[in-house]
Amino acid sequence: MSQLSMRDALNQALHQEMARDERVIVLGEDVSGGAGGSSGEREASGGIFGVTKGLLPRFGDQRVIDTPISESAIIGAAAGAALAGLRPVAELMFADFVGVCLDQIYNQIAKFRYMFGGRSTCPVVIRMAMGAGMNMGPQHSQSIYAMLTAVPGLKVVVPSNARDAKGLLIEAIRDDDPVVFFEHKALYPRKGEVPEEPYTVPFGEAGLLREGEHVTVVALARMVPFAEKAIDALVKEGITCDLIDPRTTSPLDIDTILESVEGTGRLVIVDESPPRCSFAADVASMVAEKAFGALKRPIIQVTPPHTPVPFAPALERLYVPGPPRIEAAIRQAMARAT
Amino acid sequence: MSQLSMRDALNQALHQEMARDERVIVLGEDVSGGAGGSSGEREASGGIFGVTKGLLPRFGDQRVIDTPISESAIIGAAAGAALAGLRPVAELMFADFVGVCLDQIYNQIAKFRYMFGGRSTCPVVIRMAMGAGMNMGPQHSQSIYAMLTAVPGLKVVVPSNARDAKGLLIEAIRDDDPVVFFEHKALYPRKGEVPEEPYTVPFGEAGLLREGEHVTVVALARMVPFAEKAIDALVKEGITCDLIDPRTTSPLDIDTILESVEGTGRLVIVDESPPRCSFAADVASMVAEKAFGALKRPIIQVTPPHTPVPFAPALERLYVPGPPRIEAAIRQAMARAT
Amino acid sequence: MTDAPALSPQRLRHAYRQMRLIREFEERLHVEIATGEIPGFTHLYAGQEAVAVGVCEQLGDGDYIVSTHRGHGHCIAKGCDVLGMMKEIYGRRDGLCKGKGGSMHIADTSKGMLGANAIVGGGPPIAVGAAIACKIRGNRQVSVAFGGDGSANQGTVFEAMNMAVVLKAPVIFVMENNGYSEHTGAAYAIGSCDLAGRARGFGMPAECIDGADFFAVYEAMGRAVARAHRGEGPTTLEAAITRFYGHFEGDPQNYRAKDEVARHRRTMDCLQRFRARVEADGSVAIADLDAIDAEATDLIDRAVREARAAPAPVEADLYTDVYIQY
Amino acid sequence: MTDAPALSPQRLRHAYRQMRLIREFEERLHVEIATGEIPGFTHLYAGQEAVAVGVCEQLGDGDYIVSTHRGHGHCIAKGCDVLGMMKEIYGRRDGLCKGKGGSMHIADTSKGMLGANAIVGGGPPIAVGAAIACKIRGNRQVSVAFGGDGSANQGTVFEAMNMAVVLKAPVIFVMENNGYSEHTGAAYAIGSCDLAGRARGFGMPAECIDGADFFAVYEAMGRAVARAHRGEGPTTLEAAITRFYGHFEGDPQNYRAKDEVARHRRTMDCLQRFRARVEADGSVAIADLDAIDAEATDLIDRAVREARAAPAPVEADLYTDVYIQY
Ligand SMILES: Cc1ncc(C[n+]2csc(CCOP(=O)(O)OP(=O)(O)O)c2C)c(N)n1
Ligand SMILES: Cc1ncc(C[n+]2csc(CCOP(=O)(O)OP(=O)(O)O)c2C)c(N)n1
Ligand SMILES: [Mg+2]
Ligand SMILES: [Mg+2]
Repeated sequence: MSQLSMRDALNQALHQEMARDERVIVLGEDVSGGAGGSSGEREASGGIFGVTKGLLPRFGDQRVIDTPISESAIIGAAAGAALAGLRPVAELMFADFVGVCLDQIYNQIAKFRYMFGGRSTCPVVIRMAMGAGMNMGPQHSQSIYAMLTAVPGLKVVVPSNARDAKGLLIEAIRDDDPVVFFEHKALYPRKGEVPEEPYTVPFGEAGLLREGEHVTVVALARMVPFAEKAIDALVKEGITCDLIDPRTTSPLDIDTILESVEGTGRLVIVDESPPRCSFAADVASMVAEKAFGALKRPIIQVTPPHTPVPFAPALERLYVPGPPRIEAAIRQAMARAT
Repeated sequence: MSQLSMRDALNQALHQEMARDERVIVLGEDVSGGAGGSSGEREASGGIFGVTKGLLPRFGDQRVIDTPISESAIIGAAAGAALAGLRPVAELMFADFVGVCLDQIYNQIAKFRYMFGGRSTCPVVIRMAMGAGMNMGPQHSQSIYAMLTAVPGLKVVVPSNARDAKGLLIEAIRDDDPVVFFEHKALYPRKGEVPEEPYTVPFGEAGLLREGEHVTVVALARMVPFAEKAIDALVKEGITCDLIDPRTTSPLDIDTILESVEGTGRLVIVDESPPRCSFAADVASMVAEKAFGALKRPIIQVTPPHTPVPFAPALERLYVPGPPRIEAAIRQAMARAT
Repeated sequence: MTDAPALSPQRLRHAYRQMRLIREFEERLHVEIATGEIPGFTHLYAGQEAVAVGVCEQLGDGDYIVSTHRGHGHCIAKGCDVLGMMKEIYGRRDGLCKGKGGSMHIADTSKGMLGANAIVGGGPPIAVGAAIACKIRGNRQVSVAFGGDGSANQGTVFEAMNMAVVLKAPVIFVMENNGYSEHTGAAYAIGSCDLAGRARGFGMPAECIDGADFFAVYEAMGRAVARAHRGEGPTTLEAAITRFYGHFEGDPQNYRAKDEVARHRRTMDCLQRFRARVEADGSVAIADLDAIDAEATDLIDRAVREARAAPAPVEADLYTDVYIQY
Repeated sequence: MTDAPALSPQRLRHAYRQMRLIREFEERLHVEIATGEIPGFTHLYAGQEAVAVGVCEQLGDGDYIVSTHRGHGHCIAKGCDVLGMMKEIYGRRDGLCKGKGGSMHIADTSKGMLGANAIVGGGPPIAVGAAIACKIRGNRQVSVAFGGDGSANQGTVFEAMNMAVVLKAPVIFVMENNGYSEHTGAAYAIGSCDLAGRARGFGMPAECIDGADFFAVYEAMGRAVARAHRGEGPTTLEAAITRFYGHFEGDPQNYRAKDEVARHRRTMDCLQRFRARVEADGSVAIADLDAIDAEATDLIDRAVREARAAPAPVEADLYTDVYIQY
């Protein structure tokens, strides 16, 4: 067990899976870098976020493929390679770029198995970096997992820590269904205990990171550490919460959430994406249908406003739900009690 | 006041707005058709669905522009023309095709005003045909308004009848914000009373199509006539419902829905798109937060399953929520009362 | 001819059979669709048979193709079961895709047929991916992307072409220029009016061929496959061809001159031209071809009979085949 | 020179001033970013000034440009206010975009500057649309799409090129080939290694020009604009150029030979070459250029001072500028 950043945990998962299964390939822009450069040095990059470092020297350019800036061809190539028996891991760099390749994700990869009557598999993993917090502006900071969670045929992973990230990525690569894997940019450097050997974290099983009596808090990705902060701050006031990290939004472990709400009667959902047709709304609607009787209070959603992600640090800080807003929401859930 | 199909009502709106404002242009694939054909006849098409008929002969090929199959360039061109002072109405044909041009819709058009600090406008209307019911299969039958309702910066229109369709399209063309306009394929031939003269139907104002005491039913597009059928069938049993057609999902007239739920305490939402992160979930989550106290029963969502749209008529019929399922949901909302 | 060895009589009979089967399949669909019995909308391949067959006769089950919305011909040429196809088009439970895909999504990956595609330009990137798999295996497999003149304007196709050149992927882009995308002429929608030239601009060789001449297609495809086998990467074949019917069944075709199709049926019928050629060089007995025609008619009769009688999907089928495990 | 009239001394001084201003702006940002005071990530245009300026000196406020993630030079060349730009890059409330867009989204539609763009390939379709507006107005306006060698592989760019040819849209595609897309060489990512040739494949004329030579760019642009005015549609200009810094600030540039940038700074500095030329032909006094250099330094000093001092956006700003009315 060693302390690894989420970046290094993901990198370790890729190394271990490529070593284990020669059908696994990696493709994307600058996953290695350096091709056609004047220094002649390959792997000048190892991925813009460094997640694919060391793969090219170790596995060669047949399996670690630098591509032109052609996302539709990247994702489409991953789809075709998968139909032809490989297990591609495609890197889209920023999740915001789904705009130029969505068709291959939502009309092709997600639907092949169904359209073809269950007679084919398309074991693709599409990695993409998400989230605000680095002042990258409206087109490089979005959290769009809801858009893809809505697509039947896709599985969607949104890890919150290094340990889960490694296990979930290995699970994703071994899964025979297509998987979209979101990596929060702000979490890349965050360290955690990560076992050296390969292991998997199953899809559709939420993590219970705090246990309490009063409020159920559901959070994803970077919202998880923020929620932990808020929850821990309230303990001294005698307010205790269940903190549930679904880890995968599709499949979703709704049972763990419902069970918790049966106990607490209060639900706060923290989501980094804007509120409309969001993951927060999704969870709220399921609870309003399936645990309605247990609810003592209105379900509270903590999200950014219905706006793009601002560039200016002063605004982005206000845009992203932080510990203070989460704390306030939990208090509100309690307050209304009296 | 004459009986017009939704197709003809939309066509009339386009004719009247192009005549009124020379900045209005129409572009898309086969909006006229016939260009480069051996018969030499222009307007061989008038739009695959016939909505743009008669525009080319009347307004000429400078303002009615047939394009290659290049959706990113079509939508991007609409964006650029709008920034340059025109008021383009782009036709995407099938809504399913957003996959090949989403970037121009969600990263460009939707964000220009915000990214540019409010110093520009992008008055684009993007028309697209949606919905199942014609056995067009998984890639030509989707209802993806939730995906675009989630995008800050876009307005989203989903009309359910000819009269609204004309007024909403005129409103969309005159609106200075970008508007995505969904037209349900199965509603094109459906006739209704449509005033001859130009008129507008405001965004963010729901239609109240039935008034009742027991259950609030929210439905969009083709789900509206289905809901009417279900609701009318229950009247003889003494079950009466409010039927609310939001008409626009963004902005959303949530107040009318909340008011109705305050009265009925029961909510059924009918949505033609799959359940995850859907418009149904969106409405349910708002009610669970803002009208929680008034709710007597769990909120019921009537949606297709979490699957692509099947081709076979036998399956598609089961996939689309029809009057019987809606009726059953309303009964269920009542039943639990005892 | 230098590149491809002369075809044996049975190879010739097989090629003819495939073309006739496609023609029969489509002509029959044209009739059956008019009865209103067939759901959805259907794009017929009749007239273009020599392209699909000329290309696929150079391929084996290990090679891959991706197709389009006008995919019946490609599917048959690549070996998909015509009975299963017909049932699929009728929306039957034992159709090739259990009735879930329909005419525009017929696929059989076990035959290397990676799917018809209802998204114009959806296929070529997928073909590049299959070619990457072929290249990694180093087993002389190739991948083919069929596409129309209209699809050639979709950005995804250009991306696929450039990436194929960059990766020296063994993929052949077969551009079937039938002169129209829906109701718009290629002469209008393709700025350069030259698909092959555009492909050359991407740095790959491109040949223009007569799509109604099976032998021309077959030989050009042979050269393209040989290039791929030599590790020289992608090739584009632009086939001049025509469709005998409308864009989809029910298309009034006002964009076409009244006599256009009749003229093409006289001069561009690949079956007539195949017959004329083998009759001239005596490589196959005309009687054999007549026998093949009769077989084809019988098989398609049977396909329609069985499809009509086949059971529709049931409610339980609604929820299956989305995920392998969820 | 035949196409463009010889430039007057003050036009020459203006062009030089614009190039110097861009250089100064970027060199200074390079220093300030190192202090960690500037948020986000920034792509510097230093080294490419002659392209932006050579192109925009042929344009007026009524003409349009779309830019890229490396947009500062295009913005300045098209007349955006450098004080407002600097404040934007610092994320200030009175920045050109109120601090909401930042370095990659600077725009001023009143100047015909339709936006930098953080999506590679996002701009060209937008430029075609602006060109459609120009064409409808028939007022001799043109539209320009700036893009890099890497963006040239994005399908949207190909779609825009073909559509521009089809519609004879008055748009000029300026491809700034600086040899790299991020950390990958153009020699690898562009299969044909020939952007101009690819553009010709789409049916438009394309010129290759020395992007470090203001006069070469200016004259080629003059020819392209003249074509557009004659109603002959789009032109592509491929400018061979280099960037003096990394892809973004902080890029270690391991993909570049140790001496590459130094060599380019010696041979491809558009400012040195401009000075040499006007000194040789005596069209502008070197003293004037020195004065311009000093002014530029002062202006950028002031821009940084004011940006540092400028107020940050406030909470109320978070909710505004999404819709005109909602
Ligand atoms: C992305 C996308 N845009 C538009 C369409 C609608 N559409 C279906 S077929 C077609 C024409 C295709 O023309 P071509 O590629 O020449 O093929 P052909 O029909 O001639 O065989 C169009 C525009 C689509 N299915 N997908
Ligand atoms: C659609 C999309 N894909 C990838 C990126 C990431 N990215 C930003 S700049 C860049 C390289 C662009 O290279 P080029 O077009 O040559 O412009 P240059 O940076 O050389 O000015 C890449 C890949 C992006 N911003 N958008
Ligand atoms: Mg065609
Ligand atoms: Mg570059």
